[in-house]
Amino acid sequence: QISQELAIANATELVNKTTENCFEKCLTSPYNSGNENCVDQCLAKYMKSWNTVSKAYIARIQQASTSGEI
Amino acid sequence: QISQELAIANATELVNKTTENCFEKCLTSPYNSGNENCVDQCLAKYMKSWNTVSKAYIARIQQASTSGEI
Amino acid sequence: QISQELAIANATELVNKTTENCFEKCLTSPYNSGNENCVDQCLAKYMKSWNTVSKAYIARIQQASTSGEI
Amino acid sequence: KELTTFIEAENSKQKVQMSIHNFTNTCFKQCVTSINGPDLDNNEEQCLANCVNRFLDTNIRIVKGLQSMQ
Amino acid sequence: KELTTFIEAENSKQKVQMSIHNFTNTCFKQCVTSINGPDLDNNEEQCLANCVNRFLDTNIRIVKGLQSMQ
Amino acid sequence: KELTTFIEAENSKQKVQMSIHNFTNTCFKQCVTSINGPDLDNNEEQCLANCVNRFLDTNIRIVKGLQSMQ
Repeated sequence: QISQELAIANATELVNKTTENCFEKCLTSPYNSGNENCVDQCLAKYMKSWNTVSKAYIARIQQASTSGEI
Repeated sequence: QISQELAIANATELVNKTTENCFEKCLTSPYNSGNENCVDQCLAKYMKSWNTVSKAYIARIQQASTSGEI
Repeated sequence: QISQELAIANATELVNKTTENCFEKCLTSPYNSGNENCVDQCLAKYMKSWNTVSKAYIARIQQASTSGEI
Repeated sequence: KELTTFIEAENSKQKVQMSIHNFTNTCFKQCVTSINGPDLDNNEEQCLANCVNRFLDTNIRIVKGLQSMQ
Repeated sequence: KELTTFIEAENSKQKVQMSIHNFTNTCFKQCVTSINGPDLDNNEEQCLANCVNRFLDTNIRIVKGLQSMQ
Repeated sequence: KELTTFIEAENSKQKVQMSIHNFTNTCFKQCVTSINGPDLDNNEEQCLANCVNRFLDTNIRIVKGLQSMQ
């Protein structure tokens, strides 16, 4: 049950951050019209960025743990 | 008592956000002088914005709930 | 034990804010190279700013408390 | 049982309130660019309502996009 | 009873600490624009102290304004 | 005892997850400047990986700097 709560917290965080970032990149004041195409591409890019960041961070943690840094 | 705690949380959030936004809009580095007139007008505009946003959001929730979207 | 937890919360907050601010001031996209010299100076400036802010805030609290404002 | 219903109702009311705080904060920054009086002009008012609606559109689009990825 | 007093004292100390973290974060961004050594110059120092005082002025003005609306 | 181990493991997994959310948010803003398709180009990909590594370098440098001040 703890794992499930954390999964929900993670999904919520992902939805919030993606919405904020894609709203910022795809829409501009005075917000007369939407841009679904941009939002879809932005979401795809965000998910790929998440993967790239994730790999770089985990590689760094493993390297530090191998070299005895942590 | 729960309702009261939530009311305090809401009031605190309102004070914090208004202070941040009106500080940002009315005062500039190196902050030699204040601008109470601007702060007063900014607060009035912020409260009106809160109402406009509130109405638009609640209209949207009701519409979604009527159309069976949620 | 409460005091200790608060001390940890404070230290964590300080590390996080300093890292964010000094990353922002010292490094720029596309992040090809580091700038340890700038980070060191930025940390020194941040700690001095912390002291200046701290003094100004506490002076203000004391003044308000003396004048019976709070 | 009644207490649970009461707490749930308070919780969802509180979530709506906190969303309104966040939308007002984001949309005020984008739509209210100058403080030249205590009233919102028509453009600002329209921009605020649009901003909420476009933000919610983006949020819904993102959630659907993430669901279709699973 | 003593424990309650102790916890309340710790709480209010902690609130002051967290405010100092927030003020330092906001005012450092606005007042310290370049990192060209480990020391604050006089302008930066003055700007930091002004920034805290103007922020507190704004906060007090907002609270009074909100109270008068009720 | 097993429960404690489980909770600790979940906690540290959760911290890594939340760090990835924060890094993605920060580095996406800095490295992905235009949305012109669903894929990251090589420059963006490289910038994202660099960004994580420079942020961690800065974090480590700051922690060491703070420790040496004590």
